[in-house]
Amino acid sequence: MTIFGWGVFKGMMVTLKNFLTSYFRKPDEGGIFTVQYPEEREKAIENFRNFPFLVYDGSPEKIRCVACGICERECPPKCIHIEMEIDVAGKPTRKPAVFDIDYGLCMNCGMCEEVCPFDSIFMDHAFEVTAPERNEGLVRNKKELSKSNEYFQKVRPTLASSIDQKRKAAEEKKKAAAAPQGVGGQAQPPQGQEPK
Amino acid sequence: MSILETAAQFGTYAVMAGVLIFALGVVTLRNLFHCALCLAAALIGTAVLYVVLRAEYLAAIQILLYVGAVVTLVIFAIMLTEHIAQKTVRQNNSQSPLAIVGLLGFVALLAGVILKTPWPVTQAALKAKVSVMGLGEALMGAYVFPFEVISIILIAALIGTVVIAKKDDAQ
Amino acid sequence: MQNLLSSIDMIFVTAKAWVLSLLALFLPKWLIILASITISGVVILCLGPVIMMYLTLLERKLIGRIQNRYGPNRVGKWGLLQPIADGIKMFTKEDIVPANADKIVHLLAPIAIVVPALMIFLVVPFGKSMTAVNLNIGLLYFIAVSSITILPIFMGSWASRNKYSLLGGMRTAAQMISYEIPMTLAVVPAIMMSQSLSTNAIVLSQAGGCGLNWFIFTPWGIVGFIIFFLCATAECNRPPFDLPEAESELVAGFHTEYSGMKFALFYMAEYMNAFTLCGIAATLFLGGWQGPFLPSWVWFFGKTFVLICVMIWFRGTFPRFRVDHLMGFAWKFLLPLTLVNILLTALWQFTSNLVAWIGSILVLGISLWTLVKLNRTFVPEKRHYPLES
Amino acid sequence: MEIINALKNTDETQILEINFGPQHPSTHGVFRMTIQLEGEKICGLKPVFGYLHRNHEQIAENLPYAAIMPYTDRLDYVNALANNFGYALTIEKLAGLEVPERAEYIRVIMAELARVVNHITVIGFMLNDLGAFFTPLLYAFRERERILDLFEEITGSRLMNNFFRFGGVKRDLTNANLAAIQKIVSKFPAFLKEFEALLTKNEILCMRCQNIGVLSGDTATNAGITGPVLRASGVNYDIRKVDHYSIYDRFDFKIPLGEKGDVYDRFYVRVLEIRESLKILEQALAKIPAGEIINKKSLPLLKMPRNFKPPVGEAYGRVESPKGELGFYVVSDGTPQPWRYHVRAPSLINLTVLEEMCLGQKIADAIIILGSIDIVLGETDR
Repeated sequence: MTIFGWGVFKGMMVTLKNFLTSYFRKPDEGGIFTVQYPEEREKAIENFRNFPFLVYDGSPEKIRCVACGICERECPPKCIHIEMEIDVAGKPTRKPAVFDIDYGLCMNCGMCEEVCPFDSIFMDHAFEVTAPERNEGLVRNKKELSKSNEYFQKVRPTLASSIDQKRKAAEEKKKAAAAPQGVGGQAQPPQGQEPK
Repeated sequence: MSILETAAQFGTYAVMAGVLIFALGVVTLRNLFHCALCLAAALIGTAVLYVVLRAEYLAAIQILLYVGAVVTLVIFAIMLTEHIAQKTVRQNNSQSPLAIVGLLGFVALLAGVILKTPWPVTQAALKAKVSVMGLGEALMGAYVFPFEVISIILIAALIGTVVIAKKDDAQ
Repeated sequence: MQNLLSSIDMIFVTAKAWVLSLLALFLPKWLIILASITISGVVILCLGPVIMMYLTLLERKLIGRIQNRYGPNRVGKWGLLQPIADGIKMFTKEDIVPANADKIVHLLAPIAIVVPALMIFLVVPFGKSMTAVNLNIGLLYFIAVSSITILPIFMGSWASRNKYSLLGGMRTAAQMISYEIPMTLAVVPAIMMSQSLSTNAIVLSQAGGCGLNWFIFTPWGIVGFIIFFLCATAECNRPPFDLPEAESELVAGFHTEYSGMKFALFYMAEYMNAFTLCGIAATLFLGGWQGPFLPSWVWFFGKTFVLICVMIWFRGTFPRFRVDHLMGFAWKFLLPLTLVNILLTALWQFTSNLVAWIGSILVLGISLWTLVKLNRTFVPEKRHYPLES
Repeated sequence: MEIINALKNTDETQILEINFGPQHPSTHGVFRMTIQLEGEKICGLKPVFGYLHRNHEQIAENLPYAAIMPYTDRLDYVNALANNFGYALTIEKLAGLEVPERAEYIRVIMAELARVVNHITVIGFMLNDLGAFFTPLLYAFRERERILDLFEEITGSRLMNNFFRFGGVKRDLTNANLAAIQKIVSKFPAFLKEFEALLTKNEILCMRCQNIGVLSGDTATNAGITGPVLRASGVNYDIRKVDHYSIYDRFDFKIPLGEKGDVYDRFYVRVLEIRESLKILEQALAKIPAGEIINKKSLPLLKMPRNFKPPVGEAYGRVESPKGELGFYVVSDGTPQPWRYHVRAPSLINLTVLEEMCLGQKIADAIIILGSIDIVLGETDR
């Protein structure tokens, strides 16, 4: 038979131990495990996904997106809106004129990243997204969404470099196959569809 | 020194007036909960008067028993039967003239007794300070019989309460 | 050296005397008496809120540490300005009064609750000759005044016209009435041994012996202290006895409908009560301001804060009692134990040697064992958990 | 005697009706109960839910199969991986997809980690309902945080994992991930020991929990209760053992059963289940083979979710989610969207016996009984 009150006493010892260890132990071994957020930050985890962004190579005009609309169609909460650019002759230019994502609607599932055949849309790490208005402030347009490949390399190095390699290989293959056609720049959508 | 004394005197009168006003409130206010609060205030005022009359022990006991226990139980009862507390209860009924007559008779009786009693106001009695120890000795010596009787009555009351509560429980 | 120590000891007393003598140069005598009262009063009036403010900080800090986090550390160094920020927040909050509330009583309740909390400060001996009013019935005064605390809680809970408040008020009433009795009876041994109701006299009777004469170093003293402390925790509605404001059940209990400064006043009263009750516990059983080497007021505040830290420690550790268990604990467990304790103290008056020690421990042990046996509900059941494939 | 009788006739206590929630600190979201009180005793209780209804099933019926996966995360948001598991299992049944060996192991590892997370969270919150000032909850969250960090690293998100795919999983576990899981698994028993020292023998906790909210095994089976609540009532029923879905038959683990079916048993059965989950994790980590993480056949479907059209038919897949039997019923008519999609949410069904458990108890008990059932409103209301 245990003494009456022993359980209470043991519980108090546990809290006392935690109180004392919080002063001189490392976070992993029973020390303080909270992070002083704005000043301190947790180590960024590469696989973390938040809101999508668009990648461009070099300058914002050379956006990888070709406005094919796959992500728009597959997005579960339907938060993407794309309109293709039409040039003077009335021909589609394979570039988005409008590319809006409603961050207020987006549920960070990463579906767009998975389905995109042109490696143009990826999930960002920026989670400090705020807006004063529910509807207006959180709708991001093409300009706000476009981020450089360097940024992509910085945020998600492994994924970005593997995609760069893939794109390089595809480009070289294309060059070798059709040398006289010259450099196509970013306008190479059909080839991108068969990545492997 | 006299200024202080007059101030104290005025304060005492003010407290007395307050006690009377609250006592009036107890019987005239229509909300039962307010009445109970007034009763508490009146009792606290009485305790203050005791302090002024240098009966601190009595004052403390007054607060402890009347305010801390009796009024609390009264309020508790009022709150348990909530429909009483919410309604404003009519304060007089057909029997009130009779009651007033009875009251007047009682007041007359009291006045008669007060006037007849030879109050032994001597300088020594005013200066005498009843210590707690003295009270204890009195209770355990001269007044031990009434003290014990009271305790028996209280125990009987306690047991009675338990019996009533128990019966309720069995249902 | 001795001189210096004693002068540090009496620093507040001498300061007051100096101010009074300064005033005596140009003020009439009756005003000096008033001034003397005013100085003590003002000091106490300021001490209460300041102690309360920093107790909230201390509590949040300690519980934070218990839970392996920092606690408030943003406003000022170590969060030292946090209570002030909280105060500003409280002042600027909208004061909401429910439409159906009894407006006057609703307003009076938070004001009334601070009064008894402050009044208890009068008899707390903060140090050598540092009791504001040396009442010869100090302890009785303390018990009487702390019993009034129920009334404002009733007022608040009833006037809010909220069912949660009402339930909280009922619980408070039941709890406070129940715990007042073992608390009063737990005090009795200290009164018996010091043969006085005055807090000063009780402290003085524990003098000498480098602290070994404190009442806690006797069998009845330690039992009395533990019971008193538990009852004190229950009296000021602190966990694990915080049923009146049980936030997981009754939202906030009797102060559900209060906001802003009114809410702050309820909080203030609670913390001031915690402080005074701990102070009284230290006075009664831990020798008050008695203690070697250090100034008396340091001893007093040190002991009090240790007790408060224990209260906070309770809060960081325990789940809450349930109403019927709480009542049962008071009536079926603490009350009989206090009676046995009083009996033991009476015996202790005659003999206080080793035999008495062993005898007391034996009696206490037997009565404790019997009580545990009689109160099966408090004892955890043994369970067996089969592991099936 | 007459006086006593007269008193008895007048003091019939009024029945107080309290609306408990939806805005209340301990209703685990926006749950509402209408409680009839006689003093502090409960004489009637009606659960009211639907405040968090988000039309989950209807939304799902208008989405391609793969796009439903992120929505299942939002059902029981404390352990999204179990929901993923159930849904993936159902669709694999429907479409007849095989799952590679390694993927199965990854699934089991993730699902058991999610179970651990769920159970410690539940215990923490239950203790908060009991009135412990956040301490057990924050200790639980400290450990949960380590696992959630791992989830973030593996699945990309802490709570809304969206990790399972039809025929496999989204991403492979690296050796570093496996080592991290191993570290957590080996450190966990020490934490559990501390946690138990704080709680299990605590007299106040025992007083509050023992013989409160007793649910008999018969009632529980008749009401369709599943999960730890059922097992605490002494009924040996665990879908991992009954169905042997995925690869659970390869692991050696036991089912802890309760003795009385009260709140304490529900609490302690969860503690024991964490231990069993740790056992499964140990074994899975030791045995995990190398290989594919997703069925070759479903690879193209990842890029083109709308092309996934399971054959006409219906399927019911169920898993032992930490809360009970989580079932998904899907009817396919050969189009990219399910024709009918239904979730059998354990939280909702376990809630049906709430009144039975609460009657005659005190109001404070109703809260811990609710806490011990372990509901997540996302799943209850859907």
